[in-house]
Amino acid sequence: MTLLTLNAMQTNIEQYAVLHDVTLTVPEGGVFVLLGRNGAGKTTTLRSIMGLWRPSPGSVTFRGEDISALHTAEVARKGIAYVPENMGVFGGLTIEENLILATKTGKFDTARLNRIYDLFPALKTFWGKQAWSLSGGQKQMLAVARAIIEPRDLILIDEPTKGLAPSIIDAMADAFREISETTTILLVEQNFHFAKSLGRDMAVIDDGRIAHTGSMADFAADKALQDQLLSLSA
Amino acid sequence: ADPIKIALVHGISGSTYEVFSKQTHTGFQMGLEYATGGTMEVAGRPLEIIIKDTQFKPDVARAALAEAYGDDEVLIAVGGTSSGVTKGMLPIAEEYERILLIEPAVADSLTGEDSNRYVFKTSRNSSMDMQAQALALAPDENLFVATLAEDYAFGRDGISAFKAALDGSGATIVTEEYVPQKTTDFTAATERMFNALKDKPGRKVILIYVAGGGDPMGKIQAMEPARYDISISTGGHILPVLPTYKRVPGMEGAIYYYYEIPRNEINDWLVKEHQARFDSPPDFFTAGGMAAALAIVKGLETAESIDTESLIAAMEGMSWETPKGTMTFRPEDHQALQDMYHFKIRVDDEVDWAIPDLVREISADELKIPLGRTN
Amino acid sequence: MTEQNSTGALIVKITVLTIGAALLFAPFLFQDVRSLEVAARICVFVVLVASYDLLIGYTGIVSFAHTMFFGFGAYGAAIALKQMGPGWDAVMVGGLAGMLVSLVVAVAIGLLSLRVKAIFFAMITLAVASVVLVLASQLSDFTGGEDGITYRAPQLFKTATKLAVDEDGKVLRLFGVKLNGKLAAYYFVFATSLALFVLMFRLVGSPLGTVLKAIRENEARAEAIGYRVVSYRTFVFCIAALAASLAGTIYAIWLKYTGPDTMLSFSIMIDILLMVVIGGMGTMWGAVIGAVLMVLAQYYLRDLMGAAAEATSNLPILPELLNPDRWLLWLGIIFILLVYFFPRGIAGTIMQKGIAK
Amino acid sequence: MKNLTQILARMGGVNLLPVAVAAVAFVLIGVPSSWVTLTVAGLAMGMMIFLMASGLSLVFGLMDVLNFGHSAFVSLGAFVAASVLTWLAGWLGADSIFLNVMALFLALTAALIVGLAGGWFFETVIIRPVYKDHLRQILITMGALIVAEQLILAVWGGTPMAVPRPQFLEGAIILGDVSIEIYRIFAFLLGLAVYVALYLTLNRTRIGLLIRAGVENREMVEALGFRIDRLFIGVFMLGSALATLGGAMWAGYETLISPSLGAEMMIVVFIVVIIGGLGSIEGTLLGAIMVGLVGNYVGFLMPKMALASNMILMMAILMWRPSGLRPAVK
Amino acid sequence: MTQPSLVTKDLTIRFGGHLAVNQVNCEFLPGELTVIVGPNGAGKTTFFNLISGQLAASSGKVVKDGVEITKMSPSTRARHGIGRAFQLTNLFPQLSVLENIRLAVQARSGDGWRLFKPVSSYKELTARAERYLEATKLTDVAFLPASALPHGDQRKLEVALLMAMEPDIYMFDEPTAGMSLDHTPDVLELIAEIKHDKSKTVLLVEHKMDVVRALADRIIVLHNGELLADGAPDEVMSSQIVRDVYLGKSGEAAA
Ligand SMILES: Nc1ncnc2c1ncn2[C@@H]1O[C@H](COP(=O)(O)OP(=O)(O)OP(=O)(O)O)[C@@H](O)[C@H]1O
Ligand SMILES: Nc1ncnc2c1ncn2[C@@H]1O[C@H](COP(=O)(O)OP(=O)(O)OP(=O)(O)O)[C@@H](O)[C@H]1O
Ligand SMILES: [Mg+2]
Ligand SMILES: [Mg+2]
Repeated sequence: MTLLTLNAMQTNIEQYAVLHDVTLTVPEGGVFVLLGRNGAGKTTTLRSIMGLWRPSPGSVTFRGEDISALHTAEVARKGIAYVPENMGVFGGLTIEENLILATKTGKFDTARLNRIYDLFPALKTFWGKQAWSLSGGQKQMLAVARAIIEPRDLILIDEPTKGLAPSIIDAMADAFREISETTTILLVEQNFHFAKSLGRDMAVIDDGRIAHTGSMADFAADKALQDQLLSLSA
Repeated sequence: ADPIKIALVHGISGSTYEVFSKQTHTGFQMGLEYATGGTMEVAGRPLEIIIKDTQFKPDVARAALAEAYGDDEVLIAVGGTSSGVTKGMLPIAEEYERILLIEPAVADSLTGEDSNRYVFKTSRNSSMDMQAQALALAPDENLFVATLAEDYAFGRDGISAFKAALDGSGATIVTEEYVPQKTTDFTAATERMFNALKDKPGRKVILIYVAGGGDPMGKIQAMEPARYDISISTGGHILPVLPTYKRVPGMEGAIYYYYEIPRNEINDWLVKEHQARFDSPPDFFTAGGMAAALAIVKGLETAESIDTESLIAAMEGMSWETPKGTMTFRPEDHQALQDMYHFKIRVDDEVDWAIPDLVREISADELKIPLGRTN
Repeated sequence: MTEQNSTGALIVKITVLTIGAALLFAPFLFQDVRSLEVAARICVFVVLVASYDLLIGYTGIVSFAHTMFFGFGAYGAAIALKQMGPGWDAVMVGGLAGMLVSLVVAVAIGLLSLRVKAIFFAMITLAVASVVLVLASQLSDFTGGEDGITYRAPQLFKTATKLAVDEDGKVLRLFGVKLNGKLAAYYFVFATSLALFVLMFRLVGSPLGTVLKAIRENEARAEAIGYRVVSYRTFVFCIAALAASLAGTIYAIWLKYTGPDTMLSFSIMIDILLMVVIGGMGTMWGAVIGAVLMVLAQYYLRDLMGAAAEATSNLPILPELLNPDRWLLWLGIIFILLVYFFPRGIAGTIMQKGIAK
Repeated sequence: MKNLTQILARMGGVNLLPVAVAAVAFVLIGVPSSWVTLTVAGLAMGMMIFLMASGLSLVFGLMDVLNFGHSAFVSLGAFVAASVLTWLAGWLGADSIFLNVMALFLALTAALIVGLAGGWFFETVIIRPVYKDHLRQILITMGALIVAEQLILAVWGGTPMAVPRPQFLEGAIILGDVSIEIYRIFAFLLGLAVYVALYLTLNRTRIGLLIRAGVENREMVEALGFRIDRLFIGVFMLGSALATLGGAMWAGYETLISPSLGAEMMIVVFIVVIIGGLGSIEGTLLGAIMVGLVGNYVGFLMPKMALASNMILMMAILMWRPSGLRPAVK
Repeated sequence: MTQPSLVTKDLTIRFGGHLAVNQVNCEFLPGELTVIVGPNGAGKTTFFNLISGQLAASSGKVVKDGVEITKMSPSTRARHGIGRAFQLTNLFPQLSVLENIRLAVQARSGDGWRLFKPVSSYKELTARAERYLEATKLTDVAFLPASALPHGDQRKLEVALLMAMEPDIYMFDEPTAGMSLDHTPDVLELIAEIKHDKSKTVLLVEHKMDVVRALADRIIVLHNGELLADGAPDEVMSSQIVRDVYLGKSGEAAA
């Protein structure tokens, strides 16, 4: 089952054409990984899905419905969560308040909250603290926690591992694996090791175009292709 | 024949005082009409009026006046609205050697040291207001006054003129309160005045001399001065402000003009025509504007020839009729001496505003207006 | 490819140079009284606006006390000319006194409060400026209070002064323009304003100018790479204050009148703000364009509207709206539209346009 | 020393400031009746300023919008209410308390409605393009202020307008030497009601949180599924309605109003918001009361200083607490 | 024996009751590259902030080349040769990439107070800025405003700014976070080069183990604000305690 389709999406930022042609089909369930060099257009793709940039021409279809003209808030209410690359935590609000805003009703689901405490113990420790005072990695945790505090259909995550300590990354990989059983995750990642361990399908974006799509297993096996698209010769 | 050009240099945008300027313009226009019998011509030459806006900015006003004299070549300019702006205009008249007739700005200093022989003034000045006000209190040993004024030159000058007028009458000033300009809460000053007055014997009066809004009279009245036998006195005001006087029936003071007070032909005509044309009675500055126009026409008619020097010669010491009776340009400083009116407030539910009934006319001779300057 | 070379920048520069030329020849090009007043006012306000732009546009300091410094300079000259009589010594004493007072006040405000948040700083300057305004009105023996002071300018600038005479001893005319003191006064205003403007222009193009922009953009980072932010801010605040003070002195000499409404009032502050924004913040070119447009609007929009109202007098409603007394309404509307459609001001927007991709 | 601060903090901290000021004033004034008169008048004045300032504080503190056009709403409210009252002058003069109250109620309601509508217009047309950009906010709202003042001038004319007041609000209650104006009591009660309502809305609902988050990062709040634009309009409308309400009350106090009324109150209103600390309604109330009290005490004790008293108060408080008395946001 | 260029003595900061950096004693030598690791929230960035002056220590001292700098402002410390790049990108967003770098160069040369000559006449400055532009491969985007750069390039610019300051002490806070694999080697190479100049001291916070292993001369471990371990890379990375608090199971895989 396809969950999300991007049809020949072009996005301009001011006068610059950033995405030239992004066509992508994200199936329901599992982790779909979007790879690409710096400046390739990954972030722009996610923002275009959220309606934070407007693709034109091109469209975004979610569960068969064209959402490319919807307001960002409406897109979010379709069940799509977004973790931006700059994390987007509300520095003036406490961790609790940051998380409350991400819930539908203003009340926490205890089970989910406990799962988040397990995953990111620091959030529990600093529960009532204003978010600006968190460390870089802790902010990243909060941003991810906000996306998973409620059940969603699709989570767009932009580089969640940056700045996180190895042990946390491992825990997060486990958590994503668990979540992806019920929720689709569209993951943008530079940490290939992390991406490889999670992804089922993947695509590579280069200079605003989709340069490759396929299964993660195949891509992981094809060193030449990795080298060509991502300079992963290491 | 060549027109005689007259410029009206007033603030007609940029401040809420612009309505005063408009009253002046109306009065001026009607004055010319009345004086020329509707022909708008003097000595066979048509009168042309040019309107300039000072925007209530002295620098703009100076440019506007210079332009009127220099580019438009007007013979006489009439203006300005506020004293500060007008003060800035004085040297321009001297520079261009043309007449500036001041109306409706009030400050005494406009005919003072910084003024010059090209400046005439038909509007009243603060000394007239305050002396008339003092006379309206019928001062004697039995009178105790607390004064309230705004803390700047205008307020302080007014109060010293008032004190000067009381000098020798035996009346006592118990306290002088000065509040910052634009004050809206007078509780503190009123408490101070109550405290200073309440134990005094005899007649106790709070004299209010506040030019801006803030309605100190209403606010002091709300604190019920009557419980200490204190009464309020203040000058009259333009019509839109008179409704607030409904709170103080019986109050006495002095006023510059109220359309029902003066009894003369010119005023009758003015009231009738104004009522007919605008469906409202004329106000302070309508009368003032008319007086200015009448002065100019009489000056032009009596001057030997139509040029600045002859005009000055004609107007120095000239007496002429206005809606408020006869006015005379004092030769020394060109201030027009004029009558004032002692009034008492009457409330009539049928009338929108409180009515200042005439108690007595305070004639120009009774007022000892200090000389501003000698030419 | 940099901003400096875009076609838009070229247009802006040519415009400004044209304005400069027009101001240089103003007495000859426009031979009426009003035009000369307008030209002189433009000169002074270009300096005032440029100095304010140093603060707001380049360094990101919002101050409401700029007219206060303008006033110090003006009152310095005015009081000196009044007390000492017309003469260059009075101009010097007054101008220097104004600058000294400006400098002291600027240093005090700067050191005390440039550390606080921008909006608080703005409010503190507003508070100081209103206290000074009140002082000026209360110390009326000195300042003439609300009514201000009139005085005479040095002999050279009197209209009656003849710079050159013909055989009959009458004042010589050049292209129909009388070579009298008024002309000398105008060129005094023009030359001093130009000098001040050029100085500020050099300043923003210098390394210091870049540092100021850096402070505006990211104060903490500027500090982290080694710039002492508070010193720079205080310094630029003082420079701007001095320039404003000098502009005040010049204007006081030109006007021969100094009063709170022309030199101190909050409405001048608003005028300056409008000029900075209309022209474009963070460019000295913009200061020129903004000052010219606003001053022209102040003097001519009225007439223009009068003409428009006349022309449309047989249409419904329009003449009512175009009533010349409502010119401020239109100024306000134009202003909103400018902020709306030209967020970087006229100069900023045009310069942006031409940048090749 | 430390203990003392702690004890003070427990007893209410900065909230005690007005009490302290009143106590000092009591000693200095020495005449109890004057002190009571001044204190009550000052409290009521504070409440009226609070009414005018609360909208600004809401918009400025929560949405980080510096609305210089706020004063236009104050003037607008004053004129709308004054017009309605003039129109209903018959009811005001009537002996029936009911007609009196109805006239007042209609006047305030009209002011509120105009405020809501004006706020909607203002947000969509004027403010929307300049969120997050203080400078352009100052400028565009100043432009709007000019336009609004001119429109008011065009509609109501420049002559001062006298405001009729309902009969039952006239006069004062006299207790011995103490006089308490009835209008001030009314203003005090209305201000208190507004404060309580605002306090509950902002602290008992998620709205306050959302607005604060939206100011910081609008995109992110939208990405969480909230229509922040609509919320902002709502807040703005509320802020403007509070301004018109404040203006209406002020008109009744002033009894003689002119279009520059709003602009004249603006500096005081800004001072109050800043003294109080950004974004907190509690702070604004505290600031307003401080300004009201200090103004009256200083006016009585040292009339020369009355004008500077607000400025000095503000600077002193900013030196002591650089973000105001009770800032909501750090 | 070389003198340490930077010393911290009992360096401590508390936020309310929370000790973010707790009595850290450390000496750093010129020519040495020290990697600082530790779990999220361990106090690494705070430690940097204390050295470069963004935060004021509650107690303890920072000494550079024998001079105590604990009470100095960040700008004064920068002028004493302390340079740092930030974990969360922290640039001059509206200024062009070139201007960003030129500012750092200019700060170094003390030209900030030059008032009247145009910037362009300082050829030397521009030339030096361009060198760093090339070194970080940002030449193509030199005239874009920094805010328009993709995340990866902003990280590079952050590094370029630090390089352009030419300090004695270089402090990098996760310079390669979010950088793609084709760019990372360039940056690492730059850092390695600094180390070769034997007079410079480098401090590096990094979570990527391959980077740590490739560059580190020495590793110190922070945990809950305390100095947990300090020593040669192999030794530290293989210690049980580091695995427990920091590496988790990936540590086992790596070891
Ligand atoms: N505001 C902007 N103005 C101009 N260009 C922009 C802007 N934002 C992004 N771009 C350009 O769009 C391109 C794609 O950027 P995007 O942020 O999508 O890259 P990315 O793949 O997410 O890179 P990274 O891995 O570095 O985050 C870049 O070349 C960038 O320069
Ligand atoms: N200004 C501050 N106020 C209060 N707490 C702070 C402040 N700065 C940092 N902290 C706290 O200090 C601890 C250490 O933060 P720091 O940023 O130094 O961590 P870090 O080691 O750099 O972590 P990361 O690897 O996630 O970047 C964190 O728990 C953080 O919440
Ligand atoms: Mg990205
Ligand atoms: Mg960190």
